[in-house]
Formats: sequence, C-alpha cells, structure tokens
Amino acid sequence: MLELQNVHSYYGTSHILQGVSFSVPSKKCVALLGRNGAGKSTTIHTIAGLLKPRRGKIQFKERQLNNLLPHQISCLGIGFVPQGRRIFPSLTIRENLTMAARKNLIDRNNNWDLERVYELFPVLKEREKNMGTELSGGQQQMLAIGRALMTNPSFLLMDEPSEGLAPVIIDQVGDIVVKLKQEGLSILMVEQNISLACKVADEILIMNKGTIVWQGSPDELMRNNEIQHKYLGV
Amino acid sequence: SGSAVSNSKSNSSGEKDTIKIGVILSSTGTFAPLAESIKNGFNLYLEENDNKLGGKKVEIKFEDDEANPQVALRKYRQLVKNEKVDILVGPISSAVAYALRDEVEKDKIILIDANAAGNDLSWSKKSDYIYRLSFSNWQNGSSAGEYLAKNVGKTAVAIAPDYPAGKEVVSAFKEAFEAAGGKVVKEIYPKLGTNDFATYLTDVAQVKPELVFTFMAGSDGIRFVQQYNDFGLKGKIPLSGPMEFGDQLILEPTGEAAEGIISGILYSPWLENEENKKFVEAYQEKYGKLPNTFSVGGYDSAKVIDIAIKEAGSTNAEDLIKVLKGISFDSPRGPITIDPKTNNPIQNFYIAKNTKKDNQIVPEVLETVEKVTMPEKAPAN
Amino acid sequence: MSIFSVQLLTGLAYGMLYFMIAAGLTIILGVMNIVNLAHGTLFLLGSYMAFTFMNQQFSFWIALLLSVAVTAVIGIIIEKLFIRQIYGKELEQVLLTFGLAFVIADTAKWIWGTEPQTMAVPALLDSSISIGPMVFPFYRLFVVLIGCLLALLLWYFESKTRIGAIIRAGVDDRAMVSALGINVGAVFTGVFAFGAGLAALSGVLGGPLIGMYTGMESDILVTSLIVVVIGGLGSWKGSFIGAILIGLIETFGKIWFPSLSMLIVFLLMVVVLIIRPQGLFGREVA
Amino acid sequence: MSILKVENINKSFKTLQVLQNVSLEVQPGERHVIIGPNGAGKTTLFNCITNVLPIDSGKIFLEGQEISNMPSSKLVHLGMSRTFQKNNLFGNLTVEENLHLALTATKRYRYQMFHALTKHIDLKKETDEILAQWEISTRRNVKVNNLSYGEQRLLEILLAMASKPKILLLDEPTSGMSPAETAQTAEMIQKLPRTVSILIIEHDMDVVFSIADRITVLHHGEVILSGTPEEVRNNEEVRKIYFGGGAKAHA
Amino acid sequence: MKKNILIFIVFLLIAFVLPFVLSVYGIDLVSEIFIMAIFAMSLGLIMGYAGMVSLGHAGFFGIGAYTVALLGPHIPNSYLLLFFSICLSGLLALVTGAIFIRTSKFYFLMITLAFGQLLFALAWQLKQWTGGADGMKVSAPLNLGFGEIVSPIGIYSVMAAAFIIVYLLLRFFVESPVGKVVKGIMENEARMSALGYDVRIYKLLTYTFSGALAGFAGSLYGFYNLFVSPDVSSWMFSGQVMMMVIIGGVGTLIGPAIGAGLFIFLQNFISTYTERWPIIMGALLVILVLVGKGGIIHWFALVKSKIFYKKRKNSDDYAPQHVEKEEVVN
Ligand SMILES: Nc1ncnc2c1ncn2[C@@H]1O[C@H](COP(=O)(O)OP(=O)(O)OP(=O)(O)O)[C@@H](O)[C@H]1O
Ligand SMILES: Nc1ncnc2c1ncn2[C@@H]1O[C@H](COP(=O)(O)OP(=O)(O)OP(=O)(O)O)[C@@H](O)[C@H]1O
Ligand SMILES: [Mg+2]
Ligand SMILES: [Mg+2]
Repeated sequence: MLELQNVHSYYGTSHILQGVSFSVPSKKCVALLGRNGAGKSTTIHTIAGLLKPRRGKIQFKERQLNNLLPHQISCLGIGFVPQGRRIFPSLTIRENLTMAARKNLIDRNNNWDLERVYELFPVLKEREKNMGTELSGGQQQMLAIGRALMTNPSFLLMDEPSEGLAPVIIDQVGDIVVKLKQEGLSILMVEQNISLACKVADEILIMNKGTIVWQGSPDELMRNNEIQHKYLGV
Repeated sequence: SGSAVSNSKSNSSGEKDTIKIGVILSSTGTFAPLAESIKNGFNLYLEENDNKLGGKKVEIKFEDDEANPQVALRKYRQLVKNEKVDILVGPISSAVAYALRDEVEKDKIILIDANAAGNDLSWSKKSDYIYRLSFSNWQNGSSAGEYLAKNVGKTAVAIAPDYPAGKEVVSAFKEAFEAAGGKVVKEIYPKLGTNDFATYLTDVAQVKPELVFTFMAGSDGIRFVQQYNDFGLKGKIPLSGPMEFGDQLILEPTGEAAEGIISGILYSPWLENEENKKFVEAYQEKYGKLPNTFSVGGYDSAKVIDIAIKEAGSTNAEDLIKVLKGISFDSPRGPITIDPKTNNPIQNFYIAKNTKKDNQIVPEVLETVEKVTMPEKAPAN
Repeated sequence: MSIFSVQLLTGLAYGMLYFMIAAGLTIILGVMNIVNLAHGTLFLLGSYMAFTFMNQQFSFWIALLLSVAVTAVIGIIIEKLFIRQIYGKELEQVLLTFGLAFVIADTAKWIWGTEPQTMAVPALLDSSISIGPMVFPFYRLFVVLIGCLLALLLWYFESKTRIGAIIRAGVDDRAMVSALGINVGAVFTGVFAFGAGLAALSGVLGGPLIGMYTGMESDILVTSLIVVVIGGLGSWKGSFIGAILIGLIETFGKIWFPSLSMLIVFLLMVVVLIIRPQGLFGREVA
Repeated sequence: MSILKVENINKSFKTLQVLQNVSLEVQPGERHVIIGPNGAGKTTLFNCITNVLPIDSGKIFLEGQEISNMPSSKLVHLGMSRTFQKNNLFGNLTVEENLHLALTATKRYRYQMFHALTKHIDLKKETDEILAQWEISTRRNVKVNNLSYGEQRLLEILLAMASKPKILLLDEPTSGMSPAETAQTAEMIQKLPRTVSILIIEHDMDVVFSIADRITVLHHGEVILSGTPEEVRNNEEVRKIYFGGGAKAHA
Repeated sequence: MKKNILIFIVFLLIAFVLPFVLSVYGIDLVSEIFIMAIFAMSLGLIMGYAGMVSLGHAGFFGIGAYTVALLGPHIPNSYLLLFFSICLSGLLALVTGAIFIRTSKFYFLMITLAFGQLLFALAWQLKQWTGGADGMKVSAPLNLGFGEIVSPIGIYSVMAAAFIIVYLLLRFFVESPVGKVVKGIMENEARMSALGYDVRIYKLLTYTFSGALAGFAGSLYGFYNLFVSPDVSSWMFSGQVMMMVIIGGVGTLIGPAIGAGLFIFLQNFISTYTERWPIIMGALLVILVLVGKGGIIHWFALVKSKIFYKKRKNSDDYAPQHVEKEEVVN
C-alpha cells in the first residue's frame, strides 16, 4: 500500500534519512523502532509531506507522493498522529475534532465521527468544551488519535501513540490498533514501547542513523537479543 | 559656520540669472489638498511668466514636510544647505512656520508664507524674513463678526477644532462679534478629526443660539456641514463661519447641505475683477477645476517674488526685505498690500452667503469688508 | 424623549459605526493574527471605488457590491503575493502591510486627487425621524442595523462554520492543519479576502458619514486597532461590545469632559488593558 | 522532618474538581513516585506545588517552611525545581545557552547589567561538566529546536538540575525516550546523590520500580494508596485502574 | 569578541573620516542620523532582546526633548540637563512599565501606543508651557565644558560620541546576565520563571533602560534641533522608529542603527526627486520584506559568508528571530 524507495531527506544541510526503503502492506501494521534521533519522526514527516524528500520515491496506492502537498496527501487517506500531540491550543476539544472531520468516501457505513470518537475516549466528551491544552498529557494523546480518526483515513501514521499513557490505556491503544487493522486500515507506527509494538505489529523495522538496519517479525525480534541490545539498548 | 556659507552664497547669486526656490508644503496627510492647490497656483504663475520670476529663470524644488516641524526642519536644511535655494515658499502648518522662523533668521533666507495662518507670525514671532501672502487666523476669524452681530443674531455658539488655529479664529471672532454687540454664549472645541458631531449638535439645539459660528477645515468641515443638515439644524439656526465655509474645497463635496451658510471669505472664483477672470480661466484651462482660496495664495506667492525681485533688482535677502515691506499689487482676490507692521497682507474680505445658482452652490457676496488689517500687537485679554 | 436618551442613541449609533469600521480587522488581525496595517487603505479604497462607480451612474447598492468585490480580489492578490510568505512573522507583517498601505494610499491619491470628498446617502435612506428636540438621520439607524447584521455574520462565521476553527488552528500550527487534509493556504486566502471585502464594505457604508480625505487611512487604522484591542483579539463579541463601549464613552466624554476629547479613547484603552490585559473578551493565550 | 509536605490541598478548574484533599510527604533523600491514570491530577499537583496554579485550599511546606503562595521563581532559590511533561525549552537558543540560563538563575551575578555573562568562569566550567557527563558535548551549539524529541527530554531534566535543588520534581522524564535512553535516565536518577530528594511522575513501570522508595497512587484527584512498591504492586484496585491486565507490572 | 573590536575600530575610523568628506549639510544630516540611531537602538533593545514591541517609544523621546526645552532656560549646565532627561524618562519608563508589562505582544503594543498618545496630548494641551501644537523653541546651548558647541562639526562630534557610548553600553548590556536572561524570557517566559527568575524585574529593568536611552536621544535631539513640537511623541514617530528597527534587523544591536540611517536617508531624498515618494518608499518596504532576510544587517552577514565562505556554526546570532508560542502548563 505504502512504499518507500531509497528516500533521502534533509533538514537544511543535515542529511537525516539516508536511503530508507520499506513498504507497508495493505491492512497490516508496521512498527518502526529506533533510538532517539534515529530519524523515525523524520520518516513520518517525509511521508506526510511535511518534509520534501530530496531523493527517492514514496508511493501510496499507485500514487507518487513526492511532489504532493501535505493536505493533498492527507486527502488520499493518510491520517497523522504526530509526536508530541500538537493539539491546537486555541480550539476547544470538540473543535479540535470537528475541524478535522472528513467523510469516509470509501466505506460509508464505517464512518468515524464525533460520536464514535467520544465512544472510544469518553473523557473527551466529558471535557468537550475545554480548550485543547487543558487536557492532561494522556488525554491529549487520545485527542490526537481521535483527531486523526476524524479524517477517516485508510492509512494511519502514528508517531509514538503510547507516549505518556498509563499502562492500562496503552493496552487500550493496542486494542484499538488491532481493531483498526481489522477494519481495514493500514498502519505505520513509531514506538518506543517494544512490547506494545510487538503485540500489535505484523512487522518490525529498526532504524538507526537514518537507515533501516533490521527488519523482521515481532517474534524474530523477541528472540534476537543481539539486535535488541545493539539498536534498542535493551 | 552655516550662516557664513549661506551669506556668501546669496551674495553671489545676486548676479546669477537663475534663482532657486524651495517650496515646503505638507503633501501627505490631511493638508494635502491645500498643498496641491498652492502648488497649482504657484506653477500656474510660473507658466504664465515663461518660468521666470523677476526676469530670472526659476529652478524649483518641492519638499514634503508631512506637517511635522521636525521633518520640516530636516527638509529645510536640505533645501538651504544642500540645494542652496535663494528663496523659500512656505508651509501649510503654523507649527512648521514657527519652527522655521529662527532658522531663516539665522540663515538670512526669505520665506514667503503661502498659507500658515498663526497670528504670532505677525506678532510676537514676527520676522523680517517672513512675509505672509495668505491671511492670518485673526483676519479670518474677525472678518464676519461685525456683520453677523448686526444682521444675523446676537447670541452665538462658536465651534472650532481643538488646536491653536481653532482657538485663534474663535477668539478673533469673539472679539469682533462682541465688539459689535453680540455675545458668544458657548465655545465648543471638538478634537481635530472628529467623525461625529452629533453630540455637539444636540448641545447646540439645547442652547438655541441665534447663530452658530464654526471654523472647520477640510473633511472635518464637510462632515460638519453635512451633519448640521442631517440633524435638522440647517434652516433652524443660521450657520456661519470664516472663509472655509465659502471655499470650493467644502462647497463642492457638500453641495446643497452648504446652502445658506454665511461666511467671511477673501476669495471666490466668482469675484468680479479683471485679475480673477484671467486667473480662473487659466486655472480651469490648466487643471480642469475651479481654483480655491489656497490656489490664489500659491499664485500670489509667486507673483510677489516676481515683483519683489524686479523692484529690488536682486535676489539678495536684505534688498528684498526693503521692497517686500509695504509691497502691493492686484491679486485675483482684490488689491493687497503687505503691512510692514505685521508682514501680513491688508486685504478685502467679503461677507458671502452660499446660494444655489445654475445647480451649483456659489458664495454670493453680500457686503465687502474693506482693507482688513491685523492689529500691530496681540489684543490684550 | 429626554436629551439623555438622544445622546445614548447617538453613542450607540457611533459605536456601531466603530464596529463596522473595525469588522474587517477583527477577522484579519483578531482571528488570522495578521497585523494588517493596510486595513485603513482597504477601507479608503472601498469608499473611493464606490464613489467612482456612483459617478458612473451606478446605484449606491451596485457600487457597494462592485467595490466590495474588487477589494476582495485585491485582498486575494495581496495574500497570495505577499502575506503568504510571512505568516507568523509579525514584525515583517508590520513592515509589509505598512509598505502596502503607503503604496495603495498614494495610488488612491494619484487617482482620486487630494480634495476631500463625500458620498451621497442612498435616496432610500435619505430621511430622518424626529426624536424629542432633535431629528435623527435615518442613515445612522441603518448603520446600527448593518452593525447588528455584521455581528450576526461574524457569529455565524465563528460558530456555525468550521472555518473559524480552521483559521485559529492554522495560526497555532499551520503544518499540522495541512497534515489533517485541509488546504490551509486556500482557507487563509479566502478569509483574508473576506476581511478585505468587509473593510471595503464598511468603507462604502461609512462613506456618507466620514467621507474620504487624504490621511484618512491612518485615522481609520488606529480606530480599528483600538476597537479590536479593547474587545480582545480573536473575538467578534469583544469588538462588538468594545465598539459600543467606545461609542458611548466617547459621546458622553464629549459632554462631561470636553477638554479630554482627544484622550478619551486612549484612556479607555489603558484602563481596559490594565484591568484585563487581554482585552474584554480576548482569549488568554494571545 | 520531611523535605516536602503537602497537606490537604484542593484544586478545581471551574466546576471540575481535580485535586481533592491530597496529602503527601517526601522524606529527605527519598525517591517518591506518583502514578495514576491519565487525568488523575498528577501534573496539576506539580503545578500546585510549584505555584504555577494557585491552590484553592490546603498547605504546602518545604523543609517546614510554608510555601503555599510563594511565586514559583522564588521556590527555586529555596531548593525546589521541576521539569515539565511537555518540553518547555528555549527552542531558538543552543543547548549551551539553555544551560547557561538555567545555571545563572541561582548565581549571585544574575542581576549584573554590564558585565558579560560568558566571562564568568564558573559558568563555563559547570556547563562543560554537564555536557561531558551526559555525553552531549557534540550537541553543544545545536539549536534546541533541531534536537530530536528524546534529546530535548534529556535537556529538560538537565535544566531543572542545574540549580542543584534539594528536591527535584520530574514530570514523566522518560516519556518519548527510547528504551536505551530510558534506561540511561533511570540510571542517572538512581545515581543522583541522596542529598537530592525526588518526586517523580512516571508511566514506565520499569523505571518506577527500579527507582521508587515509595509510591503514591492518585486517582480522580484523590490519593488512593501510598506505600512501598511491594504494596502498590500487589494492590488489586491499583492493578485494575492503572496497570491493566496484560501490563508488565511485575517486571 | 575580536571580530567585534575590529568592526568597532572600522566604525570609529569611518566616523572620524566622514566630516572631512561630507558637506556641511551632510554633517548635519549624519548628526541627526546618530541621534535617531540611538533612539532606534533603544527600541531595538526591547524589541529584539526582550520581545516587547512598543508603539509609544516616542513618548520617552518626547520627554527627553521637552525636558531640554522646558528646563533649558533655567539650567545652564548641559550635563545636568541630559542627566535630568535620562532620569525623568527612565523613571517614567519604570512606573509605566510596571503596569504595561502585565500585557504582552499586541496588547503591549497598543497600551504603549496609548501611552505615547497621552504624552502627545499632554504636550498639545499644556499650551502655556509647551506652546501646544505650535511647538516651542529650545534655548539651551550645548556646552559640555569646552565652550558652547554650535558648529556642525562640533555637534557632529558630540552626537557621534554619544552614539558610540550608547552602542558600547548596549553591547555590554546584551552580553550581561540581565541581557541574556531577558532574551530567555522573550523565548519562553514560563520556563524562565520556573528556572527561578523573577521575570517582571528583568523586563522592567530592560524597559527602563531602554526608556532612559530613548529619553537621552530625545534630549540630544532638543539640543540639535532647537525646536520641539508634540509630533516628537506622536505614534507616527514611534511607528517610524519601529520601521527603522525592523528594516535594520530585529535582534541585533547595530541593525536598528543602520535602519535609522537608511530610513532618514530615504525619507529625505526620495521626496526630493518625486512627489510620489510614498509609493516608492512603500514598494521599498515591501521588497525589503520579500527579499530581506529579516533586516538589512543580515545582508551583510550573507555577503560576508559568501566572501569568506566558511561554514558557520549551526546557530548564528544573525538568524532571524522567531518567537515561539509559550506553553504554560503541561
Ligand atoms: N527541524 C529540524 N531541523 C534540523 N534538524 C532536525 C530537525 N528535526 C530533527 N532534526 C534532527 O534530525 C535527527 C532525527 O530526528 P527525528 O526527530 O527524526 O528523530 P526520532 O527518531 O524521531 O527521535 P525521537 O525518538 O527522539 O523522537 C536528529 O538528529 C535531530 O537532531
Ligand atoms: N487548565 C485546565 N483547565 C481545565 N481543566 C484542566 C486544566 N488542566 C488540567 N485539567 C484537567 O485536570 C485533570 C488532571 O489533569 P493533569 O494534567 O493533572 O493529569 P495527569 O495526572 O498529569 O495526567 P497525564 O498522566 O495524562 O499527564 C484532567 O482531567 C485535565 O483535563
Ligand atoms: Mg520522533
Ligand atoms: Mg501529566
């Protein structure tokens, strides 16, 4: 569904992504792991169009994304849960959700709307009149996920969705991801929480210094202590 | 030092056959229409005289002082020290005139005041280097006072913007009006640039004077005249004012709302004299519109330079001073003489009533006030 | 009717005029966070264009529509060519819009000359009603009506459409909004044009009351800035209440403290900001 | 005497009561962890202790001195400093400048007006030490906005420690850190001398159990349990509301 | 540091040579530019180093100028007059600043605008003392202990010296702890107070310092111009100075001074050549924003980096300022 071929990205003159290639098959979840500063978020940003790749090819459902603008990419059905949540402080929680709302054009019966998001995260409904930043850190994370769902994506980019969440909620997020997958979404997820990643992902990628250094199934990773130690420091 | 430099220069330029004239006006901001009119008048005179004044080719430099004395001083230095102009033609704003006053004294440069009407230029801040060709606030305020008291009403409310000219005009009016037996029952000073006079008009309606005397220039004047009409005071309480309410700048935009206003004017395009006929024709030809009082100020400023240089046979300041004091000539507004006691023109004012003629509002002259002369000293009060 | 209530009405009408003048800026500065110092010139442009259209024998209302439309298009051009490149950089916006204001105002002076002008009240509204000792021009009541309609429009824009939320979000984090699939650029262009159009609208409707004159742009600008700031950035409600407050205070200030007429608005602003540093209805996060 | 004592504080936002009669005590040298579900009021508690938010009622003592209404800037000088859950740094300044600002806060010369800051040798020395200790000397001149998220999290802690506090309040210091960095941070916290007491909010159970002397559980703004790690780990209710079923509460 | 000293020496040389190559008028104009440069630098300080954008700074300038004008006839000692101006404007800045710094950003801009306008109106209305809108003449000869200074060269030297002193003061200030701290506050006020700084004191110190310098510039202007009118404290003048600062480059010290020079030069000469000077001036401003990387000063940096072509460090003090949103809680 999504395919990166030899992608190179830069911030100014610093060469961050140095030839990244991988693909995310349809209805699968791929997790991207790696140390801080490895370039995971940069990868996500490059896919979402927030950063233009200098070289390489990004393809989504036969469409080349390289030269599209972020909103065009999003409209192709790519949802985005950013790292650090990036909730809009001047909007209420409800507005944070409604402003992103977009109809599901492919599957009408499976539409994400306000009600469904509220059902998923009831606390958001309780607080819907509050400003976005008046939520606790974890609640903001829920809001960021909800906001991405409101765009009814067929592909979800999640940058550390479990950050700042209580263990019980992390479990819940894991369940949600699995459920979303079942509903037909494909997911690229950056995670620091290895056990979560291994629980929900079909495939694991490990990134280091801007390249993919390891690729395999969760089981393989769990068994490979050397890799875990070398790249993840566990 | 600076003065030494300009001295030697003005001496040497006495023999040159071109003169350089610097014109400082306020071309941006509220005063822009006045500046443009003066410039038009000045240029018209030059054109009529083959771009020569006093037989010398004229090189002219226009500068914009933005109605700010600080900017004006900088422009002044630029003109006098850099461009080395021989004669200055001067400012719209009185504040600028006062700021320039000491400088022209120091540099010994003649300043022909084409507009600034501040009284003190003729009184406490009078200078031998400054000659006014327009009119003073005292003249403008007092001219209609006597007529109004005798023919229109005995009690008046006076309204003028809250700045020096406003106060000067009103106090001159009050002096003349009360000397003729009238009484100013209330003075109102709205801020400059007031959008809404409704409050004041309500007040006037309450006080019920026999007449209202208002000094408002430019768009303030237009708004006042309109609102006086809108709020139903027109026709109930006669409105009067100084020259502004009989001038083209206000009559043209306000149209019928200005009908009936009595004003003390010093010029109108319909004044009947030879000079004026020629002037209006030429002006209309060149600019496609009627001249106003300020155009005449510009025109006369050029004219007075022309005559003075001819008579003095020199552009040297000291020589010019000798002839400028008491100089007289025929202007489109009638005969004028520069009073050596005040360096201010002695001129006729006309009591006029705005009347509709051929679908146009025209200030119709009711009476001529001959030779309005500024007193030598500020009236004591 | 007592004189007091006449003054009250006057103040109210005056406040509505203020609100109308500031409406465009409420959007562009208040909601979009663009320091638009060209607001006054857009206002001026609106009234001058309507003036010309009316001289071409168009009716007041057609002239109104035309000049609003043209100004909105100018707004689009300004946004696309210039503003777009400096979102979030307030100081550069100051410089740029100030430069534009210079250019537009001087061009207007070039085209329409320096003489002060005024606009005729449309025949339909050219009457007056008497209230107590005074007659009150009908057109002023019309302005009150327009003010209310504008408030309604802004309210609708703010709470019944997503646009208001999108703009505010765009100000917070532009990239994030576009990553949610919204063409922020287009929305911003549109809203800027809307704000410019509003400026022109109030220019035309204010024409018969204020007229057109050189240097008017800065008077209008300062007035609008004060209204927006007293009301608090980002809220039409603030501008609305703020404007009425200014109208009333100025009107009664003229009566009670005539010598302070120059200061009264500024004093009011200082007092309001001392009591509420973010304006009457401003959001805390400015 | 406890170093920090919170007595019955209450805090509400409009109608929402966020903290209810919260009491808490931190002993000198103690590593005290606060856990609780999202929205339990942990960050709010920090904000109240540091007077970023005013409390509605209750009292707070630092080494026996009441600090309930003391401006947050003053608390630093009394020996309390904190980090923020969401990075709160000087994004346009470099790492070094960030550290300078943090270090200067407690220097005597912080009100000097005409003498160059960088001329102070102690400042340079301390900065160098910190950079070397955390192996980020190479990042010294990098603008903070250009650091990766995890690196920013680390700097967040370093800024708080710069004032050499007696008690350090850390709000989810390891969130956003990779397992490697998390382990490193936990180790660093453990290594801090016992002269520094630490109150810490954390969701990573590995970290919690590796450093905690004592754990307080907050739920709906109320302290439901305060005890040793063992007690907390074995508490059924905490397991239900916080750890969840599959969580590695017994890591 | 070495680089700074070099630049400084070059500047001294230029200042020393200029009077020999310029006409009397040129010397006059450059003297005025020095004064405006001091004024612009004072505003540049709070704008670029403390994030306080004021539209009322001309108020302090006016205080300085009017102090000289009003006290000049009674106090013959120029040093004393300058001292009074500085104290008075500094004091006023301290008092008003204590109120104003409660507001921020745009609200600060507007409350300072009101402040300037109030002073403007005061000068306008106190006609007995100030001459009202007509302005007043300054009769205070400049005498610094070596006779009355009247010649253009003399004035020039005084203004140049004043400029250099102020520049050095400012340079020391921005490098000092207070200067650095206030810059940190501009970046992130909440964090500064969490780090233990009393934010208000620092802002107030800086504002006061800046106000006093503006007053100093104003008093120099009084001596130079020998005439003051309320326009010296109008918002238009404040606006112009703000233009100078932005044109030159916010966040640098010398930028605003360069901006002042350019602005005055343009204001003076464009209008000499065309009546349509506002269009040209406006267009120049627009172009400056579109091609200028946040002020003229950065062009120098650009040129320099082109010439020397050495890799600059990742962070450079020339990078345009970009004020981030503050995040208070969480
Ligand atoms: N805006 C930026 N400008 C310059 N460099 C940047 C920028 N953002 C990130 N970097 C650099 O790019 C590298 C990769 O950053 P990235 O954010 O992709 O890391 P990451 O893998 O997501 O790390 P983390 O787990 O900490 O989020 C880092 O070295 C970082 O310093
Ligand atoms: N400024 C505010 N206005 C209104 N409500 C607020 C505000 N700040 C926090 N809250 C609410 O108070 C509650 C507690 O928030 P707090 O940030 O303390 O949670 P937390 O325990 O730190 O959670 P997390 O682990 O998710 O960070 C939440 O429900 C939050 O929505
Ligand atoms: Mg990342
Ligand atoms: Mg929290």
